[in-house]
Amino acid sequence: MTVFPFLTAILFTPIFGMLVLACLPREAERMIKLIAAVTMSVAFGLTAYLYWAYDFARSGLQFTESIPWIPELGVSYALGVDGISLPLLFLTMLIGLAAVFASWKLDKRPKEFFMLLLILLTGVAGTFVTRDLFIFLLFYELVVIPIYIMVIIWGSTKRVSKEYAGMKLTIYLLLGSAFMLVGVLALYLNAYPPGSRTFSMEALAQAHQLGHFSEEFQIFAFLLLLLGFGSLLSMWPFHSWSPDGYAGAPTAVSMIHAGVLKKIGGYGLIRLGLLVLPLGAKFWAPVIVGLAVVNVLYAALVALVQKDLKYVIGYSSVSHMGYVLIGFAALNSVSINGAIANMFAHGVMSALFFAMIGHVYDKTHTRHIPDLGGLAHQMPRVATGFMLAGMASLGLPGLIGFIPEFTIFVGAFRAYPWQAILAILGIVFTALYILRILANVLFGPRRPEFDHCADARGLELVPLVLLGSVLVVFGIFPQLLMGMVNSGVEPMLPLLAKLHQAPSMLGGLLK
Amino acid sequence: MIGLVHYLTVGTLLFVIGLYGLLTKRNIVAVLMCIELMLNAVNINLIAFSRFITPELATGQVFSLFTITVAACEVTVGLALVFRVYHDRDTVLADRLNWLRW
Amino acid sequence: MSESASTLAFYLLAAITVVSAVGVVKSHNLVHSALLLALCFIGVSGLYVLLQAEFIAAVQLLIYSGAVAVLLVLGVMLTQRSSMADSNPANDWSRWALLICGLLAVVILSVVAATPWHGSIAAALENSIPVVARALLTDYMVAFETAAVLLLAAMVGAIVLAKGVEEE
Amino acid sequence: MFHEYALQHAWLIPLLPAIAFVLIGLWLRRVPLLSAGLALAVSIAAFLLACGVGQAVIAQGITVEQPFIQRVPWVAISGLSLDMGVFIDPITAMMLVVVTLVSLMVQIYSLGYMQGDPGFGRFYAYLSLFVAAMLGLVISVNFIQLFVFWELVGLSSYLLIGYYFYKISAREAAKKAFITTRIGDFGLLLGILFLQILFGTLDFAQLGLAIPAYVQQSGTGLLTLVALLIFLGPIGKSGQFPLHVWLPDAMEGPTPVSALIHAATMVVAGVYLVARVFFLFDLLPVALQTVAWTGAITAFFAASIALTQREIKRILAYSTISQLGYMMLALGVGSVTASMFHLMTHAFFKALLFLAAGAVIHALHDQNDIFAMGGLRHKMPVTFAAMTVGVLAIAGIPPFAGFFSKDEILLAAAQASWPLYLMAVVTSGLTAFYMARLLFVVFFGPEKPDNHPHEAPLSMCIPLGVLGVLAIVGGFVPYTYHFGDWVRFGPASHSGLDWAIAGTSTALALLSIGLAWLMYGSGRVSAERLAWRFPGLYRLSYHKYYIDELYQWLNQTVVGGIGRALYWLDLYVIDGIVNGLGKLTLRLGDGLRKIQTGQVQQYGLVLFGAILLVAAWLVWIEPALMGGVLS
Repeated sequence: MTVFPFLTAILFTPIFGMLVLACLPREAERMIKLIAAVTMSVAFGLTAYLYWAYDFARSGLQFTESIPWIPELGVSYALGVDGISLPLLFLTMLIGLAAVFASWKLDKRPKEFFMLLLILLTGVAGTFVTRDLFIFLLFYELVVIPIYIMVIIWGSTKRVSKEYAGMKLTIYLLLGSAFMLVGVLALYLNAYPPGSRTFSMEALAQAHQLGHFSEEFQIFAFLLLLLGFGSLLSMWPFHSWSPDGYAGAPTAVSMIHAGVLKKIGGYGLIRLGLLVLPLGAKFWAPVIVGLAVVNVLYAALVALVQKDLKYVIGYSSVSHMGYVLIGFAALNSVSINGAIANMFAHGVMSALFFAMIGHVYDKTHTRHIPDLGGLAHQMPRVATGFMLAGMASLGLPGLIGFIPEFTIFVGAFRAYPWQAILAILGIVFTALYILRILANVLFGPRRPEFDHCADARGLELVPLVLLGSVLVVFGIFPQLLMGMVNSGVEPMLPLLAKLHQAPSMLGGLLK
Repeated sequence: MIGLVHYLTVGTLLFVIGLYGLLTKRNIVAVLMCIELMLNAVNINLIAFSRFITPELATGQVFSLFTITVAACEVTVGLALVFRVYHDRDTVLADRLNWLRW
Repeated sequence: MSESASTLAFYLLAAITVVSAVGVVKSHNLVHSALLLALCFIGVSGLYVLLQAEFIAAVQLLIYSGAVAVLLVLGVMLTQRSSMADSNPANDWSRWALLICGLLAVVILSVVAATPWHGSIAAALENSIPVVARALLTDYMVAFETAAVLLLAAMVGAIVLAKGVEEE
Repeated sequence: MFHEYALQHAWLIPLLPAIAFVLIGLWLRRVPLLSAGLALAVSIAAFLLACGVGQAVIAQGITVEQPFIQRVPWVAISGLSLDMGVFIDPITAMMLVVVTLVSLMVQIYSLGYMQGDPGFGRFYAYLSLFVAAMLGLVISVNFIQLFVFWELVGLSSYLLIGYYFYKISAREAAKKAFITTRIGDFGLLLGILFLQILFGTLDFAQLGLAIPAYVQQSGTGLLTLVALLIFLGPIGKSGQFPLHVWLPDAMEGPTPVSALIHAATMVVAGVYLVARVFFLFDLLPVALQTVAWTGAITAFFAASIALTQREIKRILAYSTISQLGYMMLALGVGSVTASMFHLMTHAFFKALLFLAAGAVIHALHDQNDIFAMGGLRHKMPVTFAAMTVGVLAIAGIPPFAGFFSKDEILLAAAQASWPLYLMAVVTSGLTAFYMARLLFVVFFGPEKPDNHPHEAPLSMCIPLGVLGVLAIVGGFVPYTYHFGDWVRFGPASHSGLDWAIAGTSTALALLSIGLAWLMYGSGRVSAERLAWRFPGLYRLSYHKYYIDELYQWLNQTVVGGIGRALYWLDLYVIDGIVNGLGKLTLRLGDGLRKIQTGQVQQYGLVLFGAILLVAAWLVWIEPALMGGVLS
């Protein structure tokens, strides 16, 4: 039975839209934006259908497609989604759609901007849907270039110049991917003997069961992957690209980058790190937990003293990634559920944050917190968006952030009680800095200099409505998300159980 | 008896002398001359091999014909370039033409 | 030709070739260099004769000694305004160049000497021209035509370069 | 039967206001009348349902041992499942009635108080959100549901304190409230996590069974820690020392909000939490001691601050803290009945006091300083009557509501330990004094010529009347109908009135009121001279023991300092390394590009040198090596 290749359709819709854009004259700005919006709506609609059609009970990969591509190397164009990747794919398209509308007022070379945006989204989506490591790397590299160009051309210069920000972002990503590449090649070469080598993730995940990876190799290879994915996930001390990068980037790029791109790091750690190299993961887990705690507290405290709105959110996302890392490193099903769900949750809220900051910046031309204030007078809707994102960010129940964080805490508390307590302390500091910016930006006396600034209206409301409703709906009905994620984590249960008992030769650092 | 080795020796010497000139002459025209010397060295080798290894085929001679053709082209274009450079930069000294440096 | 005569002729021609080549490199006067180059080419063509490649020898005389040498002299004339006395200077790294070239000669010669050449004992062709002609027009047809195109291109290119393009 | 329906549909009680919140918040907030109408309708419905639930509890004999429970799964993943649900026992029923009643009163009152405010619709949206969250909290079936609504209550409190968001003081107060309670929530969350890890469930009913078994098996050590962590939550939310600082500042919100949230309902959530999980505390003497002492210290400490404050709402706020301390004390000495009883009566008379204070403030155009008021009893008779009832109730004068509940607390404390009792009694004297001071300063004495007070409108007077009646009979009626048989933990205790204790406290209260009259009513004793006599004590009290300053210092200097230090680290060390690596690369490139001299012949020299090396390697060295290997 041939079924409609949904994933390919999703993947190529933005590419198709990009090609259509390429054929349009650059003056047709309205048309360009319209086509970008339609493209992303179609992709989002397809993804949403997939999310709906995914069968929880029959967990594992679904909607699979596979075409051999370079058989000599064991590369095939293999797609498929499970409960881990589907939420992230959904997130990508959701934020992509929101990002298109968040850039609606863009008037500097819109044609190139939207083309690059669509390429970027294809790249990100590709990393999540592929089942082949080679294709994964291919899509990953596809992401880097548009980001660089977009930051350099459409970015903004504040504390650091946009060129610096773009360079830092790109070089960090490339450096990380260099480590990753070495790790991936090591996996590829060691997994199977020549002739039967393959880049297929499922096959690679089998290799350790067949005893093809020694423990030392796993530890070494996992370190490489950790450096790569960790810097992508802004793991301390490889985080410094994140605030600068977001501050320099245009709104849409900040949204996508903080919202989904970072998540490739966490996704990779789980897909490759944990499933392919479980012993390596076990060995490094205590180190990751330690770094993650630093992430949470350090970034939260630094966020507390920032003056630029985007820096606050930049550091806040570093802090939140700490929770993801803790959830990952606690290595039990509850915590991993939480880690994945938290990636989704953080994606939505940070995208909303950046969209709102973008709007404020468009209207007021400043992001300097002491210069802002009382914006709730002029922009009540934007203020609502800020409040939603902020409250989700500090883990308010009833919004999307709470259940993932709680799950992480439950899981992590089991494995690393002391570190978990320190991480939970982070919620106090998170509340401190979030409330600080909410208070200083939104509330306070009316400032006449912002009276000319219009509230979001018409299409500008789309990001707010889209992301805000996801924040609320998934917050009130968390099972929508958790059920999906759980169906992705469930197949890992035997592995995790075995890992728990696995005698570890080197014992795990620091434990 | 004069054999292959003798001719190869002459070819080698000619090549090395040409190379020395190529590396040390400042005047580009002189550099062109040295290149001609090296090409000739190669031709000697080709024809010597043709004579002593495969005398019945004469392939070496064919190749040396091509070499000569290329050499002719090279000297033509080379000299044209020299004129051009001289016209633009007022010099024919190779070490003055260093605007490709850092 | 007798054995000794041809030996003598070889050494003579080799000496002419090498010495005049050294002269090309060493002379301070560029015109002298060009003339010595022509002499060198003549020596080489003599060697070709000794190798029983008369056609190539003729081509060598025509093209090298005739066209190329003259062209080079022309080049010298057109680009040299001041005195010819020191028109062919050397640069500062001659010593290094000498070292490298010397060592390279040693390497090549040692290879030449050490290689066991499997020479053919067959006599040279009486008349090599038909063979060369046939090879050129059959096996190396494409290369031959390409060479023609190359010559044309070089001609056009040389004209354009020397004449210069009108700046718009 | 209505009560059966109400019981089965108890989940509607929080859901209705939640729907009202969404409707008003999204669409109706620009139409003030419609917003208020919807909110009021919903409140009435909720109140009726709550009464139905109360009736059902009595009719069906639902007791604390046999609660009515409904559960629906909320999140279920492998290894963790969380439910939402309804948990109804007499305590819940009482809370439901109290909360819906007070909120209904406050909403009616707000019709008048908030009239003409530009954010009228928004105000009712927030109020509905608060009511929904509070009711959700009350019917919680497990810790996670409790925590969820606990936080939502905090959110609505934040929104309502910051309702006048254009006022810097309001926005700062809102922030402070959120963050201070967050510190408590940190402990609560940790405690919940501990319970989840230890028992694998957060359900109250299941924990109630599991915990005694656990205590028998493993002792109380760890559980005491858990209980203390959980208690951190109530310390924050119920304004117990030392996390009480947010509550007085919370008076920046509109007065009805202060009445509803920061006096009558939300702040007792902490007390309610401890009562709800009393099965845990009951087994842990150390935890109980901590609760009792925290309560007693808070009660005394807040009362001592209230003595010298000048703002009417601040005085009431400190009295709230003090009364919350009483409730905690009652819990700590093991009497859930006394605590809940006082919670109920306090809700009535404190709401009454706040609403009366609101009427005064409203009449005097946002005048807050009591010494700028005076002689209002002629112009505002209804308010005066309400305030008097409230003061008498809180002072514990029989037969007002406060007398009965306070007496039970004193009795329970006396049975437990005499220092606690002593503190409680002294506090009750202080309470009577400062409340009487408030009453005399505001309503007696000469009228201030600048003030042009007017009696409150009808919409504000009705709630005052209703609550006034409740403040009078709210103690006596439940007392006679054996409140303690229903709302209790463990066996009911019929202690009755202990005339010695009741007599002492009543006498002390009357004495204090008399002293207040001498100082503030007739002016025969000069308050200034007293303050001048004990300057240290006065200043300590007036400046609230400098605790705010301490927190300010902690936040600004310590936390901010660490933040700044870390940012410095980030900029100059971590980023320094990153940028240093970048600069190193640049320098290296800068050095290396010098190799590019532009001298083609030099390049040629290098090229042929390299060829020479390669050739020499191939000709001499490699054969030698190979030969060496072969031979």
